[in-house]
Amino acid sequence: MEYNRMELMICLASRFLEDESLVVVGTGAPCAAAMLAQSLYAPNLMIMFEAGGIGPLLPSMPISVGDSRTFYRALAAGSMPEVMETCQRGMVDYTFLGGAQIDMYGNINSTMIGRDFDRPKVRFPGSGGANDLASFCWRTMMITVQDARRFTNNIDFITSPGYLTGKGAREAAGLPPGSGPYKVITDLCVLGFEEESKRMQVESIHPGVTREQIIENTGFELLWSPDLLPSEPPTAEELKILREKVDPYRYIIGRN
Amino acid sequence: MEYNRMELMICLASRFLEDESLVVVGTGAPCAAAMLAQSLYAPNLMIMFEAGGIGPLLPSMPISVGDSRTFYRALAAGSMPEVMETCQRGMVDYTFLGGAQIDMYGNINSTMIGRDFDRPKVRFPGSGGANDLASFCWRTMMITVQDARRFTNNIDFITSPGYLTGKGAREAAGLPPGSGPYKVITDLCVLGFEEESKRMQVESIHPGVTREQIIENTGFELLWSPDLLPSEPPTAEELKILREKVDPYRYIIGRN
Amino acid sequence: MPEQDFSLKEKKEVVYRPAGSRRLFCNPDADAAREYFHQKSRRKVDKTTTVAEAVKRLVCDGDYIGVGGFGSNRIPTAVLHEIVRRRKKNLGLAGHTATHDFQILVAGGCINRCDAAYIIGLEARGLSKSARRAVEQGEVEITEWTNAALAWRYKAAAMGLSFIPARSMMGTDTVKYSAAVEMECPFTGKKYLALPALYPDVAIIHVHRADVYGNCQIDGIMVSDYDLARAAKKLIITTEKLVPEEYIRRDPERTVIPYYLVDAVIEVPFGSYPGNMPYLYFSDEEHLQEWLQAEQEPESLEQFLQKYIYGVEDFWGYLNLRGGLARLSSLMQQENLVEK
Amino acid sequence: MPEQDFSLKEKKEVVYRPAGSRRLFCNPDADAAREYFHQKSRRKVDKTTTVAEAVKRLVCDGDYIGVGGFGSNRIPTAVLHEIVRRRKKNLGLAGHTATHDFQILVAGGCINRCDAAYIIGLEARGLSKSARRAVEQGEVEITEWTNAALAWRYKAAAMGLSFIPARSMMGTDTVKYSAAVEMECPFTGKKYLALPALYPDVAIIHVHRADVYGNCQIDGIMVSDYDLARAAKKLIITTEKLVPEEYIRRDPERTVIPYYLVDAVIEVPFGSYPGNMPYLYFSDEEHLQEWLQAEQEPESLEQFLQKYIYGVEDFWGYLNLRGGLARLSSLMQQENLVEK
Repeated sequence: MEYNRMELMICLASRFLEDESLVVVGTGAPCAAAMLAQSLYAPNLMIMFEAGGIGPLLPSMPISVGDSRTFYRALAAGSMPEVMETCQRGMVDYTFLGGAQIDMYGNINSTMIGRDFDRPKVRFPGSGGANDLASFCWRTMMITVQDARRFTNNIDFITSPGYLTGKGAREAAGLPPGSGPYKVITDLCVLGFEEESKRMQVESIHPGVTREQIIENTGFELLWSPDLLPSEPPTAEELKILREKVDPYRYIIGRN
Repeated sequence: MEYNRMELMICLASRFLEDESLVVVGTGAPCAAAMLAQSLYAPNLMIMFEAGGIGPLLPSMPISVGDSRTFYRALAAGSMPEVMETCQRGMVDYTFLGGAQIDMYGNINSTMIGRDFDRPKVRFPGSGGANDLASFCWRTMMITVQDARRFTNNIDFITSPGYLTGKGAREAAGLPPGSGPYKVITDLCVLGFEEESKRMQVESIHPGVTREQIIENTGFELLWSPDLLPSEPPTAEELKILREKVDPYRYIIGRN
Repeated sequence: MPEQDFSLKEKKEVVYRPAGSRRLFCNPDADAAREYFHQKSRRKVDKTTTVAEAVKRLVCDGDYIGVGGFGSNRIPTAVLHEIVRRRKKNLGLAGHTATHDFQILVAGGCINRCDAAYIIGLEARGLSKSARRAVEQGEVEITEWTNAALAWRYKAAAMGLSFIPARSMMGTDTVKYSAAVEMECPFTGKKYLALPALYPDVAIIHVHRADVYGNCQIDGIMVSDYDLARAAKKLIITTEKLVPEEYIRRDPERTVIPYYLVDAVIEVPFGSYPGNMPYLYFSDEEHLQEWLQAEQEPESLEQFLQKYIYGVEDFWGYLNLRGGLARLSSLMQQENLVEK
Repeated sequence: MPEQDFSLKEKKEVVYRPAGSRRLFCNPDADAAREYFHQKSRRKVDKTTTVAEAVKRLVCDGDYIGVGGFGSNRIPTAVLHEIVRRRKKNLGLAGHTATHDFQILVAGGCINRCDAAYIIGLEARGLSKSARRAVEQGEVEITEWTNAALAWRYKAAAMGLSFIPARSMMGTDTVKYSAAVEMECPFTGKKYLALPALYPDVAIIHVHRADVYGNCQIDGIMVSDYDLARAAKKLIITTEKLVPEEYIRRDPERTVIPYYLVDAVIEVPFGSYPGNMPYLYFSDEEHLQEWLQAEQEPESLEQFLQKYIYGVEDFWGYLNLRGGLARLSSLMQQENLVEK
């Protein structure tokens, strides 16, 4: 069955979400992955949005993490402090982040390109809640296209913490122990983080993609899992639900 | 017109509450004084209770500061943090406290009699919210019968802060500047606090009471206001409203 | 306008001083709490059970407990009775306006330590003689706080912190017999008190409505229950009424306790009796006076507990002894200001 | 069980270190705020007025403002337009998910400083070119924070504090470009960040229902408005609907903003347009795209502002230009998931 790279990334991401867990998502692909997971793998995965929506029955993809869809027939219409404090308290299992740059420790830049803070070459929105979610949620994931400018150790601004400078660095900085980056799902492969170095490591390679392609599209030296596998392509069932139920208007999967 | 000492104290207290202000009250005489003030002098005095009731239309005297009466047809049914934080923020003008002992600086004991904390001779309930209210509200008042055991500098435990050891002591301890004891209304007189020493000072003497009686019933040396006045007895209107509207079942005024 | 800058410009040495000398009963460490919450089940399953089963499973001897409501209002009486009936021992208690709740647990000899803001008294009703005796004789170890301090200690925990600043208690003996710390504000240099977060082992809250998963609604004042529900490691809910999940979803802004905080849900109509349940029934003042009277002598208290708690199988037995629906119906009329 | 004691036993020297180097725009001192709140009117009088009058009286050049809602949801658009129309200058802004609100104010050249968590972007809709240019060219001085940090800075102020601890931001450049302070917990010795309280000069919040005194109800998520309303010195409320005080008193648990916080109340139906007002109308995505398009060139933006803001007398004029009730009715259908 044919699929595009956005569909592939969403399907792969959805499989990492365990049932009976809590996830804070934003708009777009992460939300689609969580909705797909709810339909297939994790019926009691509970979706939260940082503006206050808790456990909605999402009627469609939200356009803002604070729009009405995010608390449509929800279990609770709470507040931003409520959701953020639930994260800080250690009750939230997963979150998804995005950004313009990511380094080999999973540190993410969504603030600026350039080195002069007062005159950035390019200014992005900044943290929003991303830094908070990356600090507090047990497992942080990222869905992104992979290229060497984006995957770089020459990161201009660390907006949200990955493993900072390696193992133990989060804890030394004062961040809650045990949390951190978990998976990065790209259009080429799935990456995890090697236990000892906390560096990014390729865990599975997507169908039709070569090692060389991955290396070419990464600005830093990658580790390779000893258990390297081919990524399982989307199943017919995943694609059907994604296309018919999760994103029938192709807002997200049409962006390929 | 005849009146008893409880009626006198409530009427006198009610006159100190300015209109368009906020007051946190407990059960009993303070609540009656606030209700009387609302009827006669301060129609937009807003009554709050520490458990969360804000601006109720009190149908009768509450028996608990958290019972249903405290938020009957209220403007808001809030929470204890909400009310306490409103006080800490400096929005609340008045409060009333009670206690077993009070010293010349208006420090109040509602915790214990005795000097061994682990084996108190008599244990009382403790602060409840009294210490918080005394720390935060701009003007703290007290309605109490006066006797030499109760009005003593030999106070066993300072539960709630008055002026501590005198002028500037509250601020030195870290309490918000400008707040503190305002009036003590007893069955013998009305006392304020002298500006320079922050010591208790008689401001008006009730009808039929002598200076000697007041001195006899006070365990410390009192100051006397240069503008010492006779207390104005309850008016017929005050008594009528107090008896017919505020406390028709004489729960409070019957305790004389 | 001048470009004011209120930030701290350079590093500054400061001193933290114990402001009180008493024991801090519970670990305020947010990381220890995070470890617990990490493994806490997020299962959205039917959590309905019985009071007996919930107390057996979730209240362990030695646990530190927090009780919802406000002393004699919206208290989880059925669970408190069961704790006494099962003769739980060495419990710690957050004494944030603990009135009838404290009275019940101390009468049962269940409490050996208490963070006290308001204990022993029943507000305008008088003082509990047996609770007073227990404290005066040192049977309950006390650390002093205030109502706001305990409310904020819950809030610090609900926020996932280990401490929170506050401005009351300072200058008094209350703080000397607390376990607070004196510190200063990093921005203004002003004196502050640091309050330790309070993560109770178990909280017990009575609510108006809950679904079988534990999504709860409360009417009227919240007291400190929003924070208590989030601060507690284990959470037992009793509810006047079970409602379908659909009911909760119809009005999501009314959900104050979401299911993932909750370990057990028990439908207990009139579960706050003899306390006041807002909009439903007023407190039974006659029976609260009967309690205060029974406490005058140890023997009469023992008989009283035998009759109303040990001697009945469950809360229904107690309600029946107290006159059942006829009595409750008159309290409902009182609550709703029905004049007869 | 062992008698554990988690208290601080003796005094301890510690160091407060600036964690960030940027300017702290607002005074976090709780005593300065108390002085303001001491003299703030508690009058319970009819506070209804017009948007023009409220902005004239309550928003001063140089003021630091906080905006309710969430960027493009339940925002007080009518007041934001009026601020632009009156050409207010040198305002500071709390950029706690500031999207369309930021876009409007920056387009009007009203903002010169911003505590930024999320600015410039309109979430899934894209980036505002003029807002981006203003920041890239240094026209808006930025101090970095996160959404939670700003939410907690409001909360610290709402609580009447000058600071509050938090555990995010640490280890990143976000904190280096903030004005937070690194400190340690007095009980656990663990590293914490101290966030300064944020007391805005004026907050503007759009609500579903208010009475003439300012008692307000909000449906759906609260975002940070519970705390913002309490943190702000002056508070302007726009409301979809005025209701009688009796309506408020019927359901007091629904009151999230009591009257004594409020300085002005204005009835502005559809006052959040083109934002999304929960349960009432969805966002006008077409018009938000029109905004983003108009920003491509300074000239087209100027024409756009001329047409929709400077050139109309008030918010009704804007709504009429946008298709009036016909357009609004279709957004109402979208919000309520009516399929056509």
